[in-house]
Amino acid sequence: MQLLLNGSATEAPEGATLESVIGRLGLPVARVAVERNGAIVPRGQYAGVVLAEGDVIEVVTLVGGG
Amino acid sequence: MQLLLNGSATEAPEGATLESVIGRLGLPVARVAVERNGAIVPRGQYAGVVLAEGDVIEVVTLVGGG
Amino acid sequence: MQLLLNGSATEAPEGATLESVIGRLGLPVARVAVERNGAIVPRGQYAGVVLAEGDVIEVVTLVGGG
Amino acid sequence: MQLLLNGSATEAPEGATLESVIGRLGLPVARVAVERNGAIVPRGQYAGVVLAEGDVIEVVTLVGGG
Amino acid sequence: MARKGSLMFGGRELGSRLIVGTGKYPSLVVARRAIEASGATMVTVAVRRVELGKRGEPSILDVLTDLKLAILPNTAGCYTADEAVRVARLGREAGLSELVKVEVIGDEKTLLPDNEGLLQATRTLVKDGFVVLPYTNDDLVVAKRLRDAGAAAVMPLGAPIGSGLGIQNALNLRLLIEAIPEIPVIVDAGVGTASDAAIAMELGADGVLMNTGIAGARDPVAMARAMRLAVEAGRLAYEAGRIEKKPYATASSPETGRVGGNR
Amino acid sequence: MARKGSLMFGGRELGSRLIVGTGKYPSLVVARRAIEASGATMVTVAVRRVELGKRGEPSILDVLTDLKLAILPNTAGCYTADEAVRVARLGREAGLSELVKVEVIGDEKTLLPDNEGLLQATRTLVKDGFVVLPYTNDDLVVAKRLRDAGAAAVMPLGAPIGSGLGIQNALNLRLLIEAIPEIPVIVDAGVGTASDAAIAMELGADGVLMNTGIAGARDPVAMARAMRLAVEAGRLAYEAGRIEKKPYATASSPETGRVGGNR
Amino acid sequence: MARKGSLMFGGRELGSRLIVGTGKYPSLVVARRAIEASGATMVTVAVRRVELGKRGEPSILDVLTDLKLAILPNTAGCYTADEAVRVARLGREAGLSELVKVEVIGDEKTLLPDNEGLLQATRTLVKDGFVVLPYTNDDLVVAKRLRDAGAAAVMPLGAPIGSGLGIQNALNLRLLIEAIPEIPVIVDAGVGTASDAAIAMELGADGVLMNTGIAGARDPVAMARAMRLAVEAGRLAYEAGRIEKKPYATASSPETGRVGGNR
Amino acid sequence: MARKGSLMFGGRELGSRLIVGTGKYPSLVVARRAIEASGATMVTVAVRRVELGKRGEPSILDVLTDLKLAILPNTAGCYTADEAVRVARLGREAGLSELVKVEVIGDEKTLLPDNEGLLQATRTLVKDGFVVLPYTNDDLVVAKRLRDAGAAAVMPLGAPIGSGLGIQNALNLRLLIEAIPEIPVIVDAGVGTASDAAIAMELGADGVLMNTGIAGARDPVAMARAMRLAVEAGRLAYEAGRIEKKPYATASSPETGRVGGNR
Repeated sequence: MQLLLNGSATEAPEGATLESVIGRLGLPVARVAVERNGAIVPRGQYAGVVLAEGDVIEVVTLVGGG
Repeated sequence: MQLLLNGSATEAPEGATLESVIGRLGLPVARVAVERNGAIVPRGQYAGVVLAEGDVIEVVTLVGGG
Repeated sequence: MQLLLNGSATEAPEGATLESVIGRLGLPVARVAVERNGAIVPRGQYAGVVLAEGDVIEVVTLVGGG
Repeated sequence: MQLLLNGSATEAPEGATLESVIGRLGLPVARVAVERNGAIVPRGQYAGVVLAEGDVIEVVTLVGGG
Repeated sequence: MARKGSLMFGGRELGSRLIVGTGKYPSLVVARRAIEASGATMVTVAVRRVELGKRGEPSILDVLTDLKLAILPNTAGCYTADEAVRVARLGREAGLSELVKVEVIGDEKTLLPDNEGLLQATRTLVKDGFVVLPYTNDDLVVAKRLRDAGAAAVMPLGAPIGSGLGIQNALNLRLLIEAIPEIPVIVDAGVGTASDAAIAMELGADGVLMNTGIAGARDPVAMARAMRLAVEAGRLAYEAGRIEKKPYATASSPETGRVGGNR
Repeated sequence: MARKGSLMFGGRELGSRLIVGTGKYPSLVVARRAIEASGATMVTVAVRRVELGKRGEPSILDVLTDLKLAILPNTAGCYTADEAVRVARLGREAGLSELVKVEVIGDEKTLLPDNEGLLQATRTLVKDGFVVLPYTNDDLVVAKRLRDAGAAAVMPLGAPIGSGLGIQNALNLRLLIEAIPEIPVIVDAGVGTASDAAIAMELGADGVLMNTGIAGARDPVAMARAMRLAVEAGRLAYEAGRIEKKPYATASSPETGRVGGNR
Repeated sequence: MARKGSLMFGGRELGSRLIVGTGKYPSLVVARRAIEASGATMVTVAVRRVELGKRGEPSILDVLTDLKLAILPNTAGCYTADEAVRVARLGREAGLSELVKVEVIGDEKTLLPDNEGLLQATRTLVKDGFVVLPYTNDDLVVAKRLRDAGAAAVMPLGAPIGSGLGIQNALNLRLLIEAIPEIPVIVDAGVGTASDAAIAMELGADGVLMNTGIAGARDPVAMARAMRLAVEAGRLAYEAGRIEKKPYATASSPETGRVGGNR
Repeated sequence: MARKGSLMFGGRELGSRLIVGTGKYPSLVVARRAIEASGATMVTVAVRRVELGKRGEPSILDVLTDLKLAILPNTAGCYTADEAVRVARLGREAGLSELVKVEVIGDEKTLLPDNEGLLQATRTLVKDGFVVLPYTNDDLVVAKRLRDAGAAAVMPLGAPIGSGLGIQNALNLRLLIEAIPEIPVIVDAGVGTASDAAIAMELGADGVLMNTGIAGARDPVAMARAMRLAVEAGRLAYEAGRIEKKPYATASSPETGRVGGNR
């Protein structure tokens, strides 16, 4: 199935969880925030979220800024 | 009856019209505007407006300002 | 003989007068001032001044300035 | 005899030395400078200077300033 | 194009880039002479209750009528959009003009505008057919909204009303003027002397509105004339394209041909 | 009294408070039109060697003669008192005028004056019968000496020549003008735009002298007119007595009689 | 009382009156050293998408964690209240902090704030439990509304973000600071050099926030230290009560007892 | 090179770039604490007649001796070169130091220097073995002459003595500092608050000398500390290389990677 991950069309296997998708990014989970279809998914709940075709996922972190 | 004319309690005879009250002020009608109970009374219509107890009348004009 | 006219070495015939040298420049005499060896030569006296070898002549005028 | 000490007419006995006059002021000699008739008298030489009628003496020190 | 030629709004062309207020003059005679000297063709007036005791006294309106000036009623002293709308409507009824200078004040000590209330009043009055000239600050984001709301011009302040402090933030005014090319920008308030008015115009303003700077001067008539000339001077300088600023000197007389030089 | 009426020195009364330079114009036609637009009745010129190759070309002098302007030769480019005296004398011989603007430059990069040399040149030239207008900085101690030396006016700079930076030290200019009531003070150099000229006049200057600010503008004729108006505006404002600056606002419309008030 | 002692908001006391941004440093090493040199105990960060290709690279967050600094996520780049609220919530989730610097930008070229959107976002975020620090302009009417909306501080700009132009309107800042005694006022944006920071503090600001002024300097570490000292200097001067300005001189050395005087 | 490292002249290296005056303090106790807080290692004093009636009172000299400060006698109050030379010699005799701050005043109201007399006094005193620090104005032509005359530093004023008006002509100071790289430039007089001192240092000055700005503050001790930090801050900022000023904004947070963008 196809997701829109940070604005980019991305393939993911059917039934993939948020955790698996995030995991593939190799990020330190402690410093990211995730939004699925406009709603924040709390940090501990990624494993329980099964994604669906067309889901819009935003994975953000904190970067240098003023 | 009593009116509130420009913020001052003012006596007027029962049945007095707006025209008669304005007339007593001796103002050049061409340069005033009149509000009765918050609604503007157009210039030509003062004679037809019979006032009632407690009416709030504002009679304004243009003065020097910046 | 050689003169230094406005900073440039310039040839002039022996016995040349200031008037003849200025005349060759084709300038409106009314608006120039002339210095010979550091002393101003008044406007009417150019004809009477016979130049000598090595004379330093400055011929100036008024130009646009601030 | 009379001296002009710091602009004030001041009496002193005939034959008085600079040291005796300064001494009467009770100043810490270490921090003053003395001028007699416009010439500075070095610090160690006050005892040897016998004053004369009309001497102009300036005794200065350092004070707060900017 | 709003920036060229003369000052226009609401379909009317003013012959002057200077608009003057009519308050605080020592006398009607001085007021008349100063307004004439200013060359202004439009003047502001306030809307106030008639004083009940007085009758038939000569008023500033006689002067303005006589001089055939366009009248711009203001909503000075209003602290909410509703008050401003109410006063604007009374002003229109009294002055028989669709023009209004809208003020919605947000702070008593500084008389700085409440832009939120100002925008609301502007929207209401535009719908009601007014030609709206809002008194605002130098916030270009607000100015763009006022423009979008249908304001005929925006009137940012140079400094607090009556302070005479001159243009406090030339940068913001310049940015605002750049951001709003569609409608005139008239610097309103804070002008204390002629050079303040010239500076406003040099920043690209289309006009200047002032009252206290003239009326409060020791000689209001002379100051009115000074302001007229300064507005014109500033405008001309803006259009003439000033020289660039340079960190060092550059000679204005020729650097060659000096007397006594070696060629 | 130097400060009132028009600008006077050396027994002559100029009809204008603006003196303009004649250098750096794009063409003689533009120079002529700009000088006319400036309203100036006196102009500065430089003294330079005639160019040996050229003959009979029209020159700025034709324009100035035609416009019947008073001519003020300068000593631009001189770095010593002796040079300045020499050039002043040549300028007098060429221009048939006792007037001279004395410059003794002390630094090539900034063209700032050498006041020591300036004083010396001024003393010599005054004795020699010149009407001396010295270009100086804003040092009032020097200005008093120039006055005592017989200068007909003092001409402090606003900013370096040709920089267009405007009045850099309004305080010093104000103090200098206060200290020298006997002779005119003419701000010379640094004016970049109309408001700069107005500011100089508002400080109490008796006149302004400029060249690059006009000649270097995109449209010198329009800028000349701007400067003329600005000088007049600034002078009028100075005489009119501006309002005091206030830290807060003061309403220009009446604070009583507001609609809907409780009396 | 907000003005005394150190900078406090949201119940926390910062040990420093300087808050610094973390963007635009030439390297993480320089960023770390500059942030340390600044003495700041709180720093701003932006909320941005993770870059999909990259993994495991060292980031500014490692530095900040290591230095045990309080983290203030911002909503830079948001042009509506909704966007700002969304980014603020993501920032909280990522940063585990209730603090947020709210920016709602109203103009791309100047990055000036949209105060209407800012107020709306502030209200929403305060209700949502955030400690809100809104980036605004120097409009005191807006500042009072932000205070009323529950903002923990207001952060007026001195000049446009990254411009380095310094305090453009000292009057407005002073008036704003006077009008908002209840919560801290932190001047945010426009500081280009140390004196700019000192001036902000001398006006009575409770703190200063800056980023480009430090990160963009040739030597960010030295500039960070300069800013730290300047903020402290400006605050001390504000508290110390400066001398009044006088139009003339007054001697600092005694005027009596001069050598050679007649008493 | 004079501009780097610490402030040096006459072969001595001061540990501080701030020199303070010792006049006008409310008490010796406050003077002592303020001077200590300033971090200055050199202080100015005036030369005055001893008061004939008084004996043995504690004086500022006790404080200065105790603090082991270098003492810089001045010639305040002198109006001619001769007076200044006389006072300088008395100061040397009283203070046992070759250092002297030479003042030759040219105007009573403004206490502005008489540069002609100053140069003359400087030449005489240099020949006489003094380490001469002349108080002058911001005239770089004079500064170059003072340097050539052997002055150990030049001390241009920022504004009239005791006025607290801050740097009136930043351009002139910058130009002067550029023109005199060989000896230290110390801004002397006019500093009213911390940012004034920082600005002086950011212009490239090697040091600042002040008296009234500290002694006349409500809390001289706090202000002394403020000045110390400001001088250090300004110097660091000068060395750090500030960002350029930009007419528009530039974001400090990344412009890419915004949440909700289309890549």
